[in-house]
Amino acid sequence: MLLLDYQNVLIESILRDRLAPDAAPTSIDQIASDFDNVTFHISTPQAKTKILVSIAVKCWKELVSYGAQAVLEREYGPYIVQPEQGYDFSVEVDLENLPASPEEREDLVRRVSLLKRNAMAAPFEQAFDEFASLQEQAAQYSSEAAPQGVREGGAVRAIHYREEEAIFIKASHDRVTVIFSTIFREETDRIYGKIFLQEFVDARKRGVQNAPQVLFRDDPPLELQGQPGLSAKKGEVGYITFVLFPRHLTAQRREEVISHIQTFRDYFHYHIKASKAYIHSRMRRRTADFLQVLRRARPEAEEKERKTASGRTFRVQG
Amino acid sequence: MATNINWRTINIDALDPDSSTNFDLTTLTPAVQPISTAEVQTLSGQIRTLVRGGNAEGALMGALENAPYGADDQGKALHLGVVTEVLGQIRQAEMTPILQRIYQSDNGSELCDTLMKYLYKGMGQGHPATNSTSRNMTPQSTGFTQAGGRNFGGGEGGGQAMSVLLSWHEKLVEMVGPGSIVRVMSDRRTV
Amino acid sequence: MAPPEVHHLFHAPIADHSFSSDRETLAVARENIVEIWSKSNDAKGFRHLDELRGHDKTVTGVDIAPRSGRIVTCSQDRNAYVWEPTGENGAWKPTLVLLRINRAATCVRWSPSETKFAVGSGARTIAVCYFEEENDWWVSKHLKKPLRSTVTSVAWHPNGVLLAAGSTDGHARVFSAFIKGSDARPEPSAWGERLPFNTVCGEYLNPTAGWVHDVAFSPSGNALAFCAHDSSVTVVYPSAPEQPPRAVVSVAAHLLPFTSLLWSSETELLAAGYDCGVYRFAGDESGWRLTGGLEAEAGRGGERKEESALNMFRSMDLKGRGAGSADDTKLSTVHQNTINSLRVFPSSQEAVSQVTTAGVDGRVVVWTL
Amino acid sequence: MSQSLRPYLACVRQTLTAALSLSDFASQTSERHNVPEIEAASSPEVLLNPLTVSRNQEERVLVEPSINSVRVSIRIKQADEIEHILVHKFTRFLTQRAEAFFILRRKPVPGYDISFLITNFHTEDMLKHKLVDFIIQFMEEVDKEISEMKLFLNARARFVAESFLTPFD
Repeated sequence: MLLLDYQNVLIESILRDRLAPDAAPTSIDQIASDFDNVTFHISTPQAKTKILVSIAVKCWKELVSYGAQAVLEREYGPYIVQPEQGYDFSVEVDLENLPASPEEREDLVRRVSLLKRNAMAAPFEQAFDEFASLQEQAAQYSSEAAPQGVREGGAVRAIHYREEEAIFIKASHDRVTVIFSTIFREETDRIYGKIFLQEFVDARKRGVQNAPQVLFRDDPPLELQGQPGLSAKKGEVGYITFVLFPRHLTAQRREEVISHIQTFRDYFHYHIKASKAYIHSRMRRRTADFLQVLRRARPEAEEKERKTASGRTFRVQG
Repeated sequence: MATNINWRTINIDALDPDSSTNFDLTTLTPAVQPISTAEVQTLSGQIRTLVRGGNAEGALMGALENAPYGADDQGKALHLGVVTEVLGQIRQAEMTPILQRIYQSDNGSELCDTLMKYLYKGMGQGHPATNSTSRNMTPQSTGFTQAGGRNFGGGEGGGQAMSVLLSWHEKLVEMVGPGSIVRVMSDRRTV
Repeated sequence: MAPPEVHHLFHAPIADHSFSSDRETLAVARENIVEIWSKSNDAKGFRHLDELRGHDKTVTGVDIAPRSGRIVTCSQDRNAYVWEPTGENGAWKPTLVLLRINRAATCVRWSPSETKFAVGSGARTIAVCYFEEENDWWVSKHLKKPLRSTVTSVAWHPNGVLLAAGSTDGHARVFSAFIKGSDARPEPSAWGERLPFNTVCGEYLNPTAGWVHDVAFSPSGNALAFCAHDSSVTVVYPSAPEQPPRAVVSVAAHLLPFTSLLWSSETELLAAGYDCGVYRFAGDESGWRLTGGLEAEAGRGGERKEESALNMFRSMDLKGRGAGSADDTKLSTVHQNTINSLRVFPSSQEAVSQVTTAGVDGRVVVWTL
Repeated sequence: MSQSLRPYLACVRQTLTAALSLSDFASQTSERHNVPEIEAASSPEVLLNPLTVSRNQEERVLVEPSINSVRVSIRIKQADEIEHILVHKFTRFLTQRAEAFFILRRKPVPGYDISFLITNFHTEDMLKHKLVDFIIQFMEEVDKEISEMKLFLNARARFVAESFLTPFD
């Protein structure tokens, strides 16, 4: 359970139940939350056999501008329906009209449960494509002679997926840079975060040589110059940069890399929280130990003197 | 102006010359004579000469016998500097024999008490953080780069000097017991 | 030497203790009350007999007058009471003393004549109290100057006129507490010739100015000893009235401070305090030194109790020590905490052969010298 | 135990033992009150000279004795920002439970991480030498605990980082 799942487990389990060969259709009306303020609505508004899955994403408009519609159409084609009121995108699974083979059914379940991942994948896919084209162009020039557009790479794609946090993606001819801006609400989070990030940075030196390069700083990196809405509050915000190299950007690895890097922010904060909880419980235990030691300083008064139920003291006469 | 005075918060004890809060501690040290910093300086010179001449024990004796109780802070600090210098010159193995000779000399018990005062005074030195705000952790501008604000790297600073004083302390207590520590606390003649 | 006789009365500090002259009755100050214990018939130990209730704050001093059997007590509630045995089923009749002090009373002692007593206080005052027949009450006269801080202890000269007092201002002082009409004019001594009330016959600053815990006149009255919070014991030998003393001898001990001291003879002092033991000092005008402790002389007779398995496991949990390891909770001394008072065990003989101590650990111990 | 820790703790032990010679002392300034003089500070002559025991610049103990109470303040070793935050959290955790610890002062003396206030009532109620044991053991354990927590954090951080980055490899 160290790594986070890419799919929404609740959707996955509901669909899997419903799609099981001998499952009797029931009506469903469930709202499920996912990371990053994403909300799902799984319901059967028309018939028990027609399961509608809708998603609301804070940064939907941005995602659309980065080609989300196309990506989702590719993934969900025939299942797409009019978006449900209050949601950004909906798919409908008709239990009476399912693919024939169990493999295909399982694939459908998987696809639908990856709704959030796929919606968020669009800017990554665009950037990866852009990288491929820039790489091709750059191959025609020596590094000095390359036109500015090729040398500097494409525009920064910003996804403001949380209240004050965003992902920025920028393609160059030799890399794709993914920058997470994240908030540390407390001093403790910041310091714990720093410990974790230091290990991300060092991991490449120690065995995970082919991992993306990781950098962190608390002011916006150069790539983000001119981006609107960057918080000026120093100390609270951190910028974590992943540099994806061509080997991460191949067609075969693309899907896995996009899924995985999306989970970074939540993975990172989850482990900060978990560490805090562990440290807290450790302190609690240690405090109990200290109290025990202090208790030893008391002479054994209770042996010689006993209190009756009414609180009166009596002594062994002698 | 008078209307701004909050009468309830005035410490009236402080205004009553007869109140116990106004006990004049200087009356408890009638025998202490004022000593000028220049005199302490002269004394330091003589002690340093003894040290340079290889007579660290004599220097220590001299420094303890002439502890300038009547000096001001500057003079006292000066003398403390000399004492710690002398203490640092003496090898670990020499400490106990020297202490024994001092203890057995005339007035030895008092000289040991004086030494004890200097050991504590020495350990109380050089803690700027006690009266400044350097300990306050403000969110650091450097953030992720490296720790700032508090001088972490220098944490072990002064460790060497303190370990000399702690060694002396250990050997001195073996000889003069906790009584000497009690006297450092209670003696109004401070170094 | 006989081992010390230990009576563990309770788990509470004993601020002060006093034995009756027949050794049958023991009065101890325990929190707000004074408990009266009497020797049990089987000769071993004391049993709780009675309680003197009346003070509403910590009782700080208790003293039984040897001849009359009257008990005087004082407390942080600013009051003192004289308790008289009524003879009827052992009841006690208290009389409030008009101390006229506005801070805690800290210590009390009967004068040798038993017609008056002195109460030290935090009001920088000593109330010398005597009985006024015509009004049928205890009144007091105040010794004030030059006291500058709380009086910690008072001790009477054998002549019943001179009073020594220790104070947190670092001084031990000798006053005249002469009460006209009640006291006979004392013989002139090195302390003074004419002694009207509040004559200051001596004022001695402890070398480090640490507060004075206890004072005591030597049996002859010709020397004064005091112990202070710098672990020192100082003995003063006066020369003549208004003259500097012949000798002032101070011993700085390696131990923790002494809270209480007494003279066992003209050349020997006993002192006890924070080190939880009783120590001997010997000397004269030419010098004093610490000669040893009663504890060591008595040779601690250690009886090791068989430990039940239950106790063993309990102590492993509670005290974190494994089976078989030495009990580090217990100090090697008889008293397990500070000794608050050290007094002569009353006897018909002139020489002091036994002393008693009481401490914070609720123990009263009889030591044979 | 490290070479420099032993004499440091020994010195603290001796100093505390000397300082814990307390008496029951009623206030001279307030009628019918009995308060810790080291906190009230209303009678200069019953306050003793404060003593400092130092191991180095960053580790030291301040002992402030008086006639009926002693304030003991500890500055705990903090080699870096992580240790600082751990010490801060731990001492705050303890102080929030000051009620149960009864000798713990709710607020540390400026310049120190944690303060204890021991009065004559504590030394009467508990064995004096065991109170000293407690402070010493506390000092030992706190250092150990802080470094163990730091080690844990680093180990976890490394594991977390490597687990995340390995799928890219």
